[in-house]
Amino acid sequence: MSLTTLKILMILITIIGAFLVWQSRTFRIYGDQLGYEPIQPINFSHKLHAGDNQISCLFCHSSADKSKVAGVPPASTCMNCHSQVLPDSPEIQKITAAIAENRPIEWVKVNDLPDLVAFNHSRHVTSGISCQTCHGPVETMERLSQQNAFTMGDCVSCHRTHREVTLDEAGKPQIAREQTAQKLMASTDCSVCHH
Amino acid sequence: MRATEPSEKTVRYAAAFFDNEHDLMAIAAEARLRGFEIQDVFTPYPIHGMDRAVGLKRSRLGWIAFVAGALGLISAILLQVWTSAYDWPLNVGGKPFNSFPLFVPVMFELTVLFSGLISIGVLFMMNRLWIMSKKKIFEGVTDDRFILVLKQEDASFDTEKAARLFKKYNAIKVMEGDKFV
Amino acid sequence: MSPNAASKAGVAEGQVVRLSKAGVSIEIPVLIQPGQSDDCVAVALGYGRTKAGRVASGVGANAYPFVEFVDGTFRYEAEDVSIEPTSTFVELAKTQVHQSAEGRPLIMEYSLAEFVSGHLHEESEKQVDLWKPHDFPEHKWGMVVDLNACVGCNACVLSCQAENNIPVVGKDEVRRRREMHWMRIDRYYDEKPDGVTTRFQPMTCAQCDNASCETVCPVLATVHSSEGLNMQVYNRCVGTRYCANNCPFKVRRFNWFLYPHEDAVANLALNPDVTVRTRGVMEKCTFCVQRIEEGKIHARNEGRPIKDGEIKTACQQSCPANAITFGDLKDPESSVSKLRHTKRNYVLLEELNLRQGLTYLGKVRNDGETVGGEPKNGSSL
Amino acid sequence: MAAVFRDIETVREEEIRLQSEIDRITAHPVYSPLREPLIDESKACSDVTNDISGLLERPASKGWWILFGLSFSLLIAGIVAAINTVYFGIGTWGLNKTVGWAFGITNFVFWIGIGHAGTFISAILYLFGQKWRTSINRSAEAMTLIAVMCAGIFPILHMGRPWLFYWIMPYPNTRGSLWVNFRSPLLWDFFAISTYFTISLVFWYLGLVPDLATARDRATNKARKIFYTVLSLGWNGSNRTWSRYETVYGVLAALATPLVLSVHSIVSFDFATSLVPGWHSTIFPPYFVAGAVFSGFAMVTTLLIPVRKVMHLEGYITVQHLDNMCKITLLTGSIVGLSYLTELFIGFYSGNPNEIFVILNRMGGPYAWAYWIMFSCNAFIPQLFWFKAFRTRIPLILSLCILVNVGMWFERFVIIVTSLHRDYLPSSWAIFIPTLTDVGLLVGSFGLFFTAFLIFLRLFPVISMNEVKGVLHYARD
Repeated sequence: MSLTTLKILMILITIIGAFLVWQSRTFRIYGDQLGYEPIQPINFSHKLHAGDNQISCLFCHSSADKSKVAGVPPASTCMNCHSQVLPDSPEIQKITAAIAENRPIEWVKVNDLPDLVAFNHSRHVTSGISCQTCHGPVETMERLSQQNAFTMGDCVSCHRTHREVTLDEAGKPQIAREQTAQKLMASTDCSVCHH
Repeated sequence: MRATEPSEKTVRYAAAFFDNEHDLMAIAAEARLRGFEIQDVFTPYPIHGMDRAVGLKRSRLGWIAFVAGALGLISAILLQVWTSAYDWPLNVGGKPFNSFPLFVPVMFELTVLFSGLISIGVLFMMNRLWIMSKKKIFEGVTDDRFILVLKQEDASFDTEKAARLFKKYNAIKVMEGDKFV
Repeated sequence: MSPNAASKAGVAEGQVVRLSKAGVSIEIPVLIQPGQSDDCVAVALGYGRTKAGRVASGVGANAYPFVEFVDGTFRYEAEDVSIEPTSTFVELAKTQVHQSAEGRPLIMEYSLAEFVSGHLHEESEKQVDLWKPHDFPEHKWGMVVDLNACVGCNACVLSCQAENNIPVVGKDEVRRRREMHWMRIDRYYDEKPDGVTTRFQPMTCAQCDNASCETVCPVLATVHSSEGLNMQVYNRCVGTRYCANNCPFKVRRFNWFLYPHEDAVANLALNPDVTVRTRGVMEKCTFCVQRIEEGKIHARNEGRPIKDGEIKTACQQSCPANAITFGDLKDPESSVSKLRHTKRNYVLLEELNLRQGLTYLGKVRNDGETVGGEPKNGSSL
Repeated sequence: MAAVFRDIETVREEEIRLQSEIDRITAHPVYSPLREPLIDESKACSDVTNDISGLLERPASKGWWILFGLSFSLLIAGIVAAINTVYFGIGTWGLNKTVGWAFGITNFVFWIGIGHAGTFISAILYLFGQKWRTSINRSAEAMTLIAVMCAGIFPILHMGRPWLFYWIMPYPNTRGSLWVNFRSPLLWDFFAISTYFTISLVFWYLGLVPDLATARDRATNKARKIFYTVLSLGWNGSNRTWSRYETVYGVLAALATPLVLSVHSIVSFDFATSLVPGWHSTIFPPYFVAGAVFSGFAMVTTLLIPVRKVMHLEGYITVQHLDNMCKITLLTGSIVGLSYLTELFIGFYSGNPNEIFVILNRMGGPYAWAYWIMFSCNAFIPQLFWFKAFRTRIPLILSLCILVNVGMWFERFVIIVTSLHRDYLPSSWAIFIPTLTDVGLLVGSFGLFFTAFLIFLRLFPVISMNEVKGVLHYARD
């Protein structure tokens, strides 16, 4: 009797354990923001701009290759085109209004790292890491959502695999290709990000 | 599971109660030598030599403990060397990635832990000691009664002979029953 | 107040005395300062303010009433001031309470003759390692502090405090010996027959290659980088304080409480490149790793190697005497490598074989000696 | 006729052969008649059951409630101090930048040390066949478990961020699988203490199962019946079970013996592997182990003297038991004293100025009073146990043992604080002054210890009945 119960118990434990192992691929830890897709003040479509119209990311996020932060474009950047293109659309009117009132548009930050991590966009963009590596297929998104859990493991595994980046003669980075020029190492030292 | 393990099927038994260990040991020895089949003996405390009297072989638990300890040792070595030197080697205080002498304390602890826990777990399993256990418990066995239980399932059980034997060793009480679980 | 003056006036350290002269009087506690003239008491100006915000208002006593305007100039000395001891005692907030080096060879000093002769200190014995040291493929950061140049002005301490968002913990916590300075200037007095000699030693994390702090951290919150830095990862630290115990230089600082950063305006003064530490974690000098990383990123974005002197630590940048040199020890041409090979270079507590990244240049003291018949003043190096 | 006789003859021969075989099998060892009986001679098995189980069945005495109230109020003080620590931070302790460990780790090492007696008694004395251990091992093991619990609180509480204590366990994680530092003595501590606690717990529980079965069989009240039925795991005293039980008990004793020696050795590595002068010492492991057994035995004696008095167990815990414990205290105390002298000798002999300074600073520095309390309580006072008068007069034993406990607490305090407060650079020298929170935690740990011990006395048989029954006839048959 007791032995039977014991057997049943062990089978149950095995099933539960197998279920947990199976579920672990989609396991979410506390604070994981994967899939975060806030409603923005302006119904801006990355799909339309970056996807259909093939506008380069750096056209708007112009400091991504120069600075720590990629930068959210000011309203005036929008108006470069939209003073001519669809100036009467209600969404564009919001931008016009913001400029008129001299206030910034309150975009909601989607991809965020905790303050204990220092991430430098320029180093990654300059070494030829595409924006989509971390931000996902932005050019297909109507509304932006977080496509990467941004765990330390993600950063570290990338830093481990892309150990060597070489520059070709034009100074353009080529990942993991034998070229001349200088060798650049992606370090896994803690102090690279945590300082 | 060992062959001598009391089976779960119904067994008719005869139990004799004694008030000291010497009578029990002597009757157990004599009953066995006279061809009775001893189901088990029950005592309030472990009695040295009782295994010999009822003809029980040495337990193999010692070996199980040894194997479990070796398992613990190996897992400790693998865990420490793999995490420190292969999975993510980090320069800690200038020491080599595989700082083997510094891994000895944890190796020792895990050896002891595995060995102890597994051997006690096996003990509980082999003796089916667990919370929902529904084993036959004789009255007074946890106080001061020493009990001999003989199997009487087959025809060869000689009731008269058994009664003579019980009397010889001053059995306080004799009882019979079915279904020994 | 000098020790002699204090015993003459019958006051002890921390005792509040009343200084008075012709209707002006202030009450301030005594600090005994070896080396001070016996006939003279020094009072710091600039305290006792009334409108200086929550930090400085009402702190200390105003000594300006003693300043006289005579002959078109301010006279910062006042004569015939009487000192009256009171029965009040104050516990002074000091970052260093033991003033003697106990005869330990912490600060190397050489006479001019020794310096000229070139025999400075015994060449250290060959250190033996039980294992092969790790190599540093790209850089190996190092710092050399010239004790000859250091005047003990504390500019490095302050710039470090500002650069690294180090909390200012206040008088009470300093009294409990919990100041948070990552860098400090150790000061020892030597009583000599002809007076008192004071020695300074700027001290910060020495970034030891065989760091005793790293080995003992259970959670790998402090490990060594591939560039020879002793990294402290605040967000991994659980705060066992074992590393601080095991640090022979006692340069690690623990966040005893949650030092608040609530003032939104004041927070604008924080350095965004440096994490603000929470309660219960250890922190220490990083050789301004945020500047190193920034320098490396600049150089790499431009596809060129880092130039010597391009990366400056905050303490180095603010040192008025250029006593601090920082750079890459892998580069034999860097100024820090060159200084390492001078005779005056020495390693503090070398017997512990910690292999520090921070070394010192010993102090040459010219006590009025003459070399080659010519009297020389000061030291040239 | 002859054939019948011959048959009878054969049967008789057969009987004689059988009888001699039985005698051979059932022969039991002969004990020396010179030995004094371990337990009061008038006790029989059922007396043991009645005496020990009866204690659990009667309502708690007034004395128990008074002691419980006292201990519990100490525990409350400790809980308040712990909440204060966790809520405001370690800054509520008297620590500073130089002295990073003081009361917390002192208490930790002290309690771990106390926890060494139980397993020493149950494992090492078991392997050495010391039958007198049976009267005291149950309570000593319970004391071990409680002391290890008291100790285990401190490494967690002394962390800056105690809620992250699980980071010292190696588990796969999302940080690129950042593991733990297996080179850190604190990690070894974690493994050593958790293993020690686990093994001690199963060891204690294993010994307890037959006695819980006794309590189960005697229980009349329903709640007690369920409690003991669940815990006794259907124990029925079968010889097959006993046989394996004895094997496992032996295995556990054999495992626990090196474990006892290892735990305090590993705790001593916290100090011995560091480079703080006064900590960095190869003598620490044996010295700590001896000190641990020393303080543990003193604590067991301190606890058992009132227990035997109040619970009327003089027949089980005789003066001879106390005498034996005093002898072990004397032995380990002498080892500790010898270690002190060795430490002094090696310190001076090393010629290392830092080492010499630490010794002189301990003897004459700001904490000299602590050093001399430690020296006199641990090295001199136990030497009084050479005299039989001190080993047999109960008030004397009790007072000496309490002094030993005081001395052993100060030993850890001296090692930790006097070494740290003046180390390599005089510029960082500092003084440690305990705060109310520090004292609250120390007092609270005693509160927890006594409260848990008093609960143990009410819930579990205080003396191992099955083992005592086994030695009742010792020296009597």
